[in-house]
Amino acid sequence: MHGEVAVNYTAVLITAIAGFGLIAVLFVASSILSPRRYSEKKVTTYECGMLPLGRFWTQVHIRYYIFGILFVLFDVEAVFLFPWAIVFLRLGPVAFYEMVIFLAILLFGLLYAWKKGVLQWK
Amino acid sequence: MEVVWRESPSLALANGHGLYHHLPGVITAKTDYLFAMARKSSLWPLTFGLACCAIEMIGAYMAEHDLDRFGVVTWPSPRQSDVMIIAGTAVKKMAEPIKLLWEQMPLPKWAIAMGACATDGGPFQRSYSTVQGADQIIPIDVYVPGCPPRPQALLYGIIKLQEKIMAEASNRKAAV
Amino acid sequence: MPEWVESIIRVAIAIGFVLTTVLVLIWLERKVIGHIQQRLGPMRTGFHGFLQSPADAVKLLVKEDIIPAAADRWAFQLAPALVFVPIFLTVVSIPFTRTLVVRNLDLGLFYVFAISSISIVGIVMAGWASGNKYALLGSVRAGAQMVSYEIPLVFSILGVAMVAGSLNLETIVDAQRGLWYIVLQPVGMFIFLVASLAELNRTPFDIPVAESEVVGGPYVEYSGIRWGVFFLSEYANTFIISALAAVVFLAGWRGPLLPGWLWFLIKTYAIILIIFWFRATLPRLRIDQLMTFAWKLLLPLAFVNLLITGLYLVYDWPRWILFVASVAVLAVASRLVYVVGRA
Amino acid sequence: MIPLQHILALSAGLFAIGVYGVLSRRNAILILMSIELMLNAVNINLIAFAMYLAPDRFVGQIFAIFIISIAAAEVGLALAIILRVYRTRATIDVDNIDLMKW
Amino acid sequence: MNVPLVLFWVFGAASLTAGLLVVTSKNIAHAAFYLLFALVGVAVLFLLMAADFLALVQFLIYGGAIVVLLLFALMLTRIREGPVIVGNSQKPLAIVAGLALLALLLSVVFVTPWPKPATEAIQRIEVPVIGESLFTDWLFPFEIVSLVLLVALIGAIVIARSGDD
Amino acid sequence: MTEEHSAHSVHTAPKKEPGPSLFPEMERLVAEVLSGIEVTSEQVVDEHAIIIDRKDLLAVCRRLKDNQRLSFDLLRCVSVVDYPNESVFQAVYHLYSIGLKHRMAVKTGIPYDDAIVDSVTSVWAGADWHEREAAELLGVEFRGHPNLRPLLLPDDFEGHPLRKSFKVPELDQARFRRGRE
Amino acid sequence: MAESRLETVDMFINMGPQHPSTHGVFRMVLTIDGEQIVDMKPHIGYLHRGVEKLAEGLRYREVTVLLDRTDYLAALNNELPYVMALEKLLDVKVPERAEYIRVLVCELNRIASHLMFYGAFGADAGATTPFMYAFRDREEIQHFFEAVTGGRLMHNYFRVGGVRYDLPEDWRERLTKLIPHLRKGIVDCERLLSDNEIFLNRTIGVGQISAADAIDYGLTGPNLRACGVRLDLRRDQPYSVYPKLEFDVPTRSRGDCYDRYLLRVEEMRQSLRIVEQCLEQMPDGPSLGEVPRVIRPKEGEVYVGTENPRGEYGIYLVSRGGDYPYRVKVRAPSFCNLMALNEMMRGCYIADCVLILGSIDIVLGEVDR
Amino acid sequence: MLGMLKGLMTTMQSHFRKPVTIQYPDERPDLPPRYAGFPGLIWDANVGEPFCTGCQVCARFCPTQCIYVTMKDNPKVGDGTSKRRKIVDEFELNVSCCTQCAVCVEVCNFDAIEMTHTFEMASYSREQVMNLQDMLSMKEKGGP
Repeated sequence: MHGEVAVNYTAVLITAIAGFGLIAVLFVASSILSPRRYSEKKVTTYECGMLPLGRFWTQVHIRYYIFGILFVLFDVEAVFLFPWAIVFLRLGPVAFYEMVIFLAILLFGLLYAWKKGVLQWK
Repeated sequence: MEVVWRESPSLALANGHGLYHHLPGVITAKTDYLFAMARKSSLWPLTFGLACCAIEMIGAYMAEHDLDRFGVVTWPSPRQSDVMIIAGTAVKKMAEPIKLLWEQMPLPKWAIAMGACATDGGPFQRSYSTVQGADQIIPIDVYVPGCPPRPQALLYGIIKLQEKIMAEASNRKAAV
Repeated sequence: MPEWVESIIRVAIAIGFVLTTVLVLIWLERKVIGHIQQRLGPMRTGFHGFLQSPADAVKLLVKEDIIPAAADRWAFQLAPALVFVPIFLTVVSIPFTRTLVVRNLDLGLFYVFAISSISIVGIVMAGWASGNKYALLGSVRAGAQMVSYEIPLVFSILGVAMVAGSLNLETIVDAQRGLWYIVLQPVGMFIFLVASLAELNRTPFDIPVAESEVVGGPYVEYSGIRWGVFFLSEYANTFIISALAAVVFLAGWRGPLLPGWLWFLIKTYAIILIIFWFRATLPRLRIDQLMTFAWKLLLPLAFVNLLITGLYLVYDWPRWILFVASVAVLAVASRLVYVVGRA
Repeated sequence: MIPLQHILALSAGLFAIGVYGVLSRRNAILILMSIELMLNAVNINLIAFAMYLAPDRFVGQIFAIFIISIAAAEVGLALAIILRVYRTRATIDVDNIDLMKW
Repeated sequence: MNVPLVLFWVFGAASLTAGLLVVTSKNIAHAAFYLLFALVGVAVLFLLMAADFLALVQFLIYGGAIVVLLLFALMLTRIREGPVIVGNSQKPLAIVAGLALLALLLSVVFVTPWPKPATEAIQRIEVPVIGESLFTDWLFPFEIVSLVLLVALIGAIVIARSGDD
Repeated sequence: MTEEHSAHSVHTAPKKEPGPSLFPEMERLVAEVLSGIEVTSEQVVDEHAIIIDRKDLLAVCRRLKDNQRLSFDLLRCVSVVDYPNESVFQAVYHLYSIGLKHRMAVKTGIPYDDAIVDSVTSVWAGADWHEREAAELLGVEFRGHPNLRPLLLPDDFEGHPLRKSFKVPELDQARFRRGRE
Repeated sequence: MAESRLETVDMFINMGPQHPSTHGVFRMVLTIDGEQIVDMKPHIGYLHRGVEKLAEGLRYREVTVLLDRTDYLAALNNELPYVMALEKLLDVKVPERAEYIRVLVCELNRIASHLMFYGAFGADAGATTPFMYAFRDREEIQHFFEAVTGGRLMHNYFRVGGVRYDLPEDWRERLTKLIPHLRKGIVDCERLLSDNEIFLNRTIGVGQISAADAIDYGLTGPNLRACGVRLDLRRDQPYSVYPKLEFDVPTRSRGDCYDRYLLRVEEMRQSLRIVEQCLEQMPDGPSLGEVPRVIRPKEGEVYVGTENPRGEYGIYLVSRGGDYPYRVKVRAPSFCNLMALNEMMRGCYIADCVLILGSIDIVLGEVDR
Repeated sequence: MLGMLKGLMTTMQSHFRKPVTIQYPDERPDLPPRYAGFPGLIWDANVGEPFCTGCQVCARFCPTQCIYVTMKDNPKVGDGTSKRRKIVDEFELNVSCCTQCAVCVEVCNFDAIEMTHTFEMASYSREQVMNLQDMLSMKEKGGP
């Protein structure tokens, strides 16, 4: 690790260690300082004052997953957009339209999802 | 009138547990005072109203009385709350949930019985389905009589609770 | 002085600053919302309740923390750290002034989004690990909401990157000499603010933690200091997002007369106050409306913004055209809010 | 300075773990995760080679970016298939998914 | 002391351990969390090789997106219920295969006479350089990527939704 | 409902001396609509009331609701009153017509030893909880009710509190003095 | 659909008895599919205090103490049907001034109750400030009550043949100050929510119920009027001095949450109109009529329904002589309104169910009694 | 958007209005004369004894039966200072279940009891009883 990256990301590393350290210190301090007493009822799951009803499992709807996929794809797109945003002026209009095409193709995907009613809930 | 100070059953339970109490007495006494200050200044009740008194309790949170001045803000989950304000009639059917919620609250915790019903059964004392006073379900620290008590009466009850928290801390200090 | 020592000092200052800021923010929010509601907010702990947040913090520290029997212990204990640390990491690249910055990263803008996206996993983890239905429901909602708004958020900020030609936050601030990007990128600013409200799970997008529905969402089962850490991260995140908006759209430390750090704080707190103001005013959206809003309105809007910004840059249009076009787009969008919401 | 061999050894280790995961687990989602591990191992190699050996040193990075992109698409699609199978057969155990008998 | 090398092995070992936990974990959700750690570890390795852009991409795509997607999928399949089976009948075989592959790769790694790197110091590659190359030399693959993503999206929607209504 | 009970159950409520009808118009109309059913008019302070046999209850209610000139479409209240001296419950249905703005009450007796009456949920859905409550608090069974589970009381509660035989404890006047002594 | 059932194992969510938005201790068990509600089972009785039984053990005069506590948001409105029933049994004339005072405080109580609804509904929708605004104004009404009846929430004010105290000397000043204050408060409330796009999106078309269904379930009050049925006992079965007062009975047509909300806001305005008229027309005279010192009505029974803020609050009073009522049956409006909840909730989202419950405006005290 | 802006303007305006909060322990609420706190007995200053004769009407009519009262022969009758033949001996009010309904005031034939303005009765114990002395001193504390 060398040069600028080294210096910059050393700080990041230190921050990460400090962050985890802070949390650890807080948790340890809390475990020393706070009163504790175990009871069978205390560790029951909170459910508005009733004992849990039925199984724990919440049925997650498939549409959440589709939003997840949409997110992943647009996130990937963002990865290309970041370098593009800072260089496209140097490369001229062509680079701009390249990205427009790229975006258009993905927007078509969004449009498809829209038309398919994936973004619709009922 | 003279008020007899009584150690909160819940706090009696809390004391004497945890590593903290192996520290030297001087330190624990000083920090106890600090912690008690913090605890009394940030009493978070459980969002929880049973009957008529709940309206006056809500009134106490609202602009004119503003419990937020005392650092009192409600949280919906028992896990994040310190105080349970039993505002209203505790019915036998509701006793079990109240007990469970009380159990689910982390230590240290306090309970305020607000209104005649929660203190003593009030006008519904003779009823076949009410609990005659919330102290039959959970240990109560402060009783606020009235039917319903006006918001200021609840504020007074909370001040009393704060005094009690401080008294408990200094009592412990004296013991050390 | 070796660089790593300097880094440690800077990081230490940053930690101190962030922690105090969080305490101040919590107090400020209670005061501001209190006054909006014609009451006073904390008054009795310290002068005008100034010691309220420290008192809350100490109380949470000495509060028992419960791990429910149904919880997945491992993940339950780890989740707060996983939420807090990424948010905390982003502070590294936020420049308060040119010198008052932990490290000026070359990819600052990208860095902020890349790192903070990890905290979504932390929230989903917290909800999953709690073994509680409300928590799970809340965490799924949180996950879906945060991923949905991450996209418009990223795209809105890309417009700035295009105009400035850099991802370096210091360069971006320097490029705003004379003209703040709020003028060139009003659409971007709008999307950024809205989407960051959603990222922060704040009103009107506080669906995952909705008190009246899922009783606090992913954090239902958390108590004591573990819950406090979530609370801490929420406010730290509020500060960081506001600071980022101040840097990117309001030219950070630039401003006449006053010292730079003061300008930075003024701008940041102005945005924070707006967020508090929203919280005190608006009701909450429903989850389907929220998703619809993100995908059907904000995302296309972000694309339009990218398109007009690109055209402006490529063909070297005068600045006023971009401004007028942006305002027009914004006007059309504000009409569409209602339509899209109903759809 | 990190010797190239160390990097390659590490990536080999990660790759082998991925292979083990693919072969030994029955849960389709876990298999997918193992594949991700393998792809990561490959990425490490690409960067390492690019850094140390190639004349155009950024090509490795570009490759890695493409791989990550494709991996994302792959995961999305594969999970969709897994969910589909799960919904028709109520299992994501690959041993129980006998495609020929669909 | 060679600080980068130490860091490399610290994080390398961390991600190897996390990876191993992924494939051996009894709980699939835990596996997903371990996967996150493995991927973050790899991102740090990228940083050590001065590929900061790529490291951040790793964070964004793997850490933020793919792990979340995996978690959603896990929640859709009710992983907390039913018996958890660690391995299948091929487990011993898998161990053998994995170890054999590892041995093979390691032997290749250490036997092959790798050429010496051109410079001692690893130079950071500026993002604009990547960008310029991407949008000129690699234009075609770049556009293809968008098509691949589109196909994946449509495919996923069709597969996940068919028969839903 | 068996025959031997139906004869007995008409005059169940405490009897009141018949006086001049306060609502002659209403009485005439009701008699017309309910022709063929044995109906006794009763004088209540401010509304017309009829007493019917419980076996006719459903038919009466349906006719009262469906008839154009009466059209009692709103069931205001179902009250069941316990008369232990007569060993009978009396169910009172207070009806109101939104369009015609008139009201009346239908009463029917339910003997103690066969405390069953037809449920009117099929006529007015709004009778649901009223009947459940009455069933729980008074122990009257409503035949044909979709779901007669306990509504208000805890599951382990025994007895029917609104019966006169259910006694509430007397208060001890000086009970609070105990705490001090 | 059969296939997606496979993934949809029935999932229950328990809301209440302790839940921030069940308005007390209502409990519902929701069967959900993703975010949507398939079925809802209400559970009540967590506040069943046996009012009806206890009332049989109290003298006629004392029963109001209990009735105050049934619908505790509109205590005065509960006392009214009871004393009216008693007056009918005893055949007591009420002086006109007493009637005006009754109407005055009842309408103020209606405003107070609707303000509470407004605040709670805003909180259900996720906004915190409406609650504060509502209580700011509500508090003013309570100050007026304090001056008139001595109580803030529970009044025990109405007596057979009139009211307990005449109005205090400074009532005109107090009321003339109060009315513009409330008027401004209602404007504030409206500006905060009524046009808010988020609020519109959340409430329009949510929890719809048709007029026919509403009547079938026995809905009354604002909930019924929001469906377009113009039923208001103050107008349709006039009692007290309502025939002498001018007021509109607003209705809406859609019967969804938004209509129920708007209707109540409009009702507050109408109530304010009535209060103003009371202020103008208040006659002189005694505030308590000629009443026997011991209240011992003749044998008989009477049903009196009045228009409570939540609908028809009816008292079925049976007397068999003696000092104690034989049977006091309370026809509680929320109890009946709540029956339609399942109908309204079909197919809505979890977030909606909270709003729908809020829009019905239940008070558990009278649901369970 | 306009509706939201309207709401935002409203909250902004109210931010600059004066808070309506009464800071309770420091500021006292302004209670109207009729406000019904807990009941208190009235002291007849002319004679130097309470008005109450201990007739127990209030105890009988109290809906929660929270009053306990006994009477005795008035010693002051003998020396002619008082016209009351009987006088209250013991008077106890169970504060914890008093509903402040003022029925006792209404039924009292001697106007000896009144609703005072006392409401701060929070205590650490449930068995909180006001005896004769408390009741009489309460009247002085803040009655009309």
